[in-house]
Amino acid sequence: MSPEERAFQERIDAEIKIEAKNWMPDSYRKTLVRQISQHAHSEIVGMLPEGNWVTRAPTLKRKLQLMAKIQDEAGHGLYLYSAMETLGADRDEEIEKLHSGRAKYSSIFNYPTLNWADMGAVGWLVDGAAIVNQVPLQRTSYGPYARAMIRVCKEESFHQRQGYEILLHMMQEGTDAQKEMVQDAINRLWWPALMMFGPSDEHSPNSAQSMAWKIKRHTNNELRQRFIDQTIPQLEILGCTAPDPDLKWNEETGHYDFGEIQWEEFYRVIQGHGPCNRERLEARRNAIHSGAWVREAAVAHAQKKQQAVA
Amino acid sequence: MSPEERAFQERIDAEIKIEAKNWMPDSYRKTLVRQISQHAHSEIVGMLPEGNWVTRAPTLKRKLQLMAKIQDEAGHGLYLYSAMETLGADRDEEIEKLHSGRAKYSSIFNYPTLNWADMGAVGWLVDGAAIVNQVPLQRTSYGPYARAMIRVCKEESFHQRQGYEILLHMMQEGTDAQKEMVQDAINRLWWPALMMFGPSDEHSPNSAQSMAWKIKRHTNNELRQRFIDQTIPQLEILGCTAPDPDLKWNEETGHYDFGEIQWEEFYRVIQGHGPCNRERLEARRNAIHSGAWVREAAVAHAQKKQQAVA
Amino acid sequence: MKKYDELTEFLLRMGDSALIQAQRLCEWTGKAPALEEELALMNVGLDLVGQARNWLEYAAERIGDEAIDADVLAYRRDERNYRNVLMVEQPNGDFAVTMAKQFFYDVWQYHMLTQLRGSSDERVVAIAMKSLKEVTYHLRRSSEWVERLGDGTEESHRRMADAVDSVWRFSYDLLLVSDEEAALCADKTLGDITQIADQWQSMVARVLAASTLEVPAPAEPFYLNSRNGVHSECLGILLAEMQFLQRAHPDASW
Amino acid sequence: MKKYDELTEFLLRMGDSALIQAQRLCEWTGKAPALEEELALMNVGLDLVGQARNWLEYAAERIGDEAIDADVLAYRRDERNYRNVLMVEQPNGDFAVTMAKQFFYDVWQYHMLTQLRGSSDERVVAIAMKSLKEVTYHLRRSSEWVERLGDGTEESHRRMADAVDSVWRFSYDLLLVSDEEAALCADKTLGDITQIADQWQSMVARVLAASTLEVPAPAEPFYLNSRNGVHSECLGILLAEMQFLQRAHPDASW
Repeated sequence: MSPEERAFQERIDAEIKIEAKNWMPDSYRKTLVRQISQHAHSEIVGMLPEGNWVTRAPTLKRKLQLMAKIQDEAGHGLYLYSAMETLGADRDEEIEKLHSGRAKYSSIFNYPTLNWADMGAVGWLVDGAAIVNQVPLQRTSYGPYARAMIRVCKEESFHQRQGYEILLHMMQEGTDAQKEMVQDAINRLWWPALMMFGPSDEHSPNSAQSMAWKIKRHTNNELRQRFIDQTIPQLEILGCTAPDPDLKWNEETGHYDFGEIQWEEFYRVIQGHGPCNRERLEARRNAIHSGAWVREAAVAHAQKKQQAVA
Repeated sequence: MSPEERAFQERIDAEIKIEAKNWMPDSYRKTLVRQISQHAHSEIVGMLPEGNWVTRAPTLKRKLQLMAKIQDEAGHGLYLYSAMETLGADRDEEIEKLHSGRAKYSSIFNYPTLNWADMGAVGWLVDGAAIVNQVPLQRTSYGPYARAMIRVCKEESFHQRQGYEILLHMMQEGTDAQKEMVQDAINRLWWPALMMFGPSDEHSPNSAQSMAWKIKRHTNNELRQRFIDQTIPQLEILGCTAPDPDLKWNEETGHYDFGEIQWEEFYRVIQGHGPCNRERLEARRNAIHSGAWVREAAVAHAQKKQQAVA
Repeated sequence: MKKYDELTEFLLRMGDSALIQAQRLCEWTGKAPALEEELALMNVGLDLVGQARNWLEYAAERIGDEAIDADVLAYRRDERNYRNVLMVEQPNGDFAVTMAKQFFYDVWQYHMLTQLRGSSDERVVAIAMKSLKEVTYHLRRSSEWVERLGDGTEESHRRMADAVDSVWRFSYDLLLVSDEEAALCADKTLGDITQIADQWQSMVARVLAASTLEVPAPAEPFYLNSRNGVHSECLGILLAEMQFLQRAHPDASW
Repeated sequence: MKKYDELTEFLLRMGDSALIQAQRLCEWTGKAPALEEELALMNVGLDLVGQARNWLEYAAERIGDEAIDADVLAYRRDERNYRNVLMVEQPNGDFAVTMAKQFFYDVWQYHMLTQLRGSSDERVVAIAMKSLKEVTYHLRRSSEWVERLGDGTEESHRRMADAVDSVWRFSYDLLLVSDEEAALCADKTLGDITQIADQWQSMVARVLAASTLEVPAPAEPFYLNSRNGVHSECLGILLAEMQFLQRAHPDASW
């Protein structure tokens, strides 16, 4: 270990944040760029399944909430790309990787949203799982990322409560058809939400180094268990069930046991063959492609302005 | 008058049809090309206001009826362009005139269709007015046009009855909201339907020559009056009213008197400034423009086939 | 999600597919690349709405609830209760995508209906016989277009190849035969439709080859599942438009 | 077609316009030319739904029917009863058309709200004051975009000029003051909005000139009339989508 590396690791061990100007190992930088850009991409792609319902939100209040959530997600994308750029990465380049299928984003957004309750279930389960993943990242070793996470987590926990409230209202005040929508949404989104924590620890090779760097602070399995443990009581209050016959409280471990995740489906989806991967990427590519003339015009206009001043 | 011209006019006077191969004056040919192409354009543009509702037809039966009507209109367009081509005109050229705003089509199709009852009212009033215009054209002097008209009129009178039945059903079996739709549709389409017969006779300069040629067999005012006389009893059976306070039966003349038509609106619309002129022409232009590659491919493929045979 | 008996579910699959395919054709009104195509697209659509009505009427009779007729089935079910094959709900895209969808659907219909003539259920036989005549024409037309575009200009070839590529992945859902359907074949209620995948693949391969287009490997199932009403997102918007009047005026008679 | 008292009709005009404009902005979700614009478009849309809610709540109170609240007004009226200005219902087109519509609407809103602060009706004043703050920002943003695109590249100039040309004809409907509204101004119920056409024309002319765009002659009325619910055909389809859930589930609580 070089003296620089040693100083770097000592700083991390002492829980002092690494800042953009500090020396850092190349692999730390690369790992972070990948992680932060994936996170940013997920925010952006995550707007699409909600965009499918924002034009059909059933009341003005629900429309406002959903629009605000989508707006927040665009905002999260912006912070996160900015945090990533402090590492010397370029936003357009990373987005190009997304569009060409070389960069990943959260697999959950490749599932379709098929009824209004999905807007509640996405908030509750998907933002819920995201928060469990992200809360530890508020203490991650890289300063700009940690600070972005603080804001992101705060807003996401608001989304989560709002999502849950959508479902609770439908279960408590709704018609039979609405209650059916809620259970249906949970049935479809339950397993994909559990998959958001990534492969089982034994298949998650990057974890050890990421742990040492405090980019990652808990294993996938730990976080998944935490999510399940906190979610089941909420599920019970809803009066709904999870689509998992093996789910039950384990008195001994103090945790819920749960069934086997369909890892084959998970890998299919992250390899680009999920139900909506193609539509999601096409939507993003189209947006950037058909907006090219707008961005060019903005640049040209700014140059004209500058020349006029000079 | 040249001998050819005399023979031509004698033939017409004797009610013998002019056929494509017969000699005819240039102005007869031009007038007919203009008239037939306008008629064909009207069929094609007339599909658009119906296209606005065909995706929203309220029952399978009504959907079938509307689709069949639209199909018939495409068919009418085809016959009519064919009849026109017997005069040496070119379909693509005439369509280009439509797209560039140099050719006209029936002004009625520049009005929007704003509720489902419009699908009934268009059939009843618009096809109804078209029939009154066209019945005499079954005996028009130009053979191919006359024969096309026989088929067109037959199908249109079917559309008219169907349109009327849509309205009658809504009035007799419908809710208050549906009855309101019917009256609303009539209110909006009544005057534009009357305008379909063209300007008053004193402002219709081409009529005299067209009458001599038996391209036209009645004046605009005569046809308009005929339409009104036959339509009012049907209106009364519906239990609806016309938006014309001056409308009343005239015992002396044996016809209905009616109020002053807003000719200013009529001229605005035919000059291209009606409520939907721009949308209608853009729709047609877009269709032809985005279909160019398809037509080119069809030609290319046919050539390949031919070469393979040769 | 409502599930009916096996045969009724199958009737819904046939009827809903015809209806949704026709609805997509209706969207072409006034937009076709030539006047002849306006006519032809609407003509095919008309046949399909007619077929849809026949299938849905029979389904409604089997359901046996006075309040349910073909229109109620068509206009009052949410997307999760629609049973149409995924292929037909896909957006129209350009004329090549529309023709690719139509062709893949026509080949499927052609073989399905051919087999359904051997059903022991007389109603199924009658509808299949009548529909098959129409579909034979649809198939000729759509395969001609696939060939024309595939082996036309460079641009049309590229567009046709892209079109095949973009909707091919939904073909598994056409070709899968459910256990319930296999049982209906085994007891002869339905003619033997269990070979549909082979029949479809072989006819499609022939036409694509004649069109100078590559034949993709068979598509694999991936989560979306028309039999359980797990559709593409686009279906919900299509239904919002199609069903609007019946939804907005539940007490109306049209 | 239902007509309410003059003030209520005016409130519907304000509320419906904000709502339909916002709905068109919602259609941009995931399609904007840059991430910053996703945020900004949604931000403007949010403000407008908030404004719509305020106007429609007041309208509902004035209607005084227990069964009618802001949601019922938004989600259960047919297009013939919608009172939004024609400008906002027009299809989004490209980003230039969207910005042209937004700009023309913002200028109108800005001057309307500025004047409405002088109303004798406290509720109108309160809503106007709150909305004006938001609209001041909207207007800055949309006029900047008009300038950026008008005086950007050759392509953007052409697109922006086409955009102005394509929606300009609907501006008469923004600018016409009805007799009923004039009466509400005369008795001070509303602040003096009778000069809206001049105010709008002069601000629009200034921005278009700065954007190297031509200022078309004032648009003339032509049949379509938002006050009588005679809208463009596109509104019906927009409402079919927007209202679907309320229509499909009339007894639901969301």
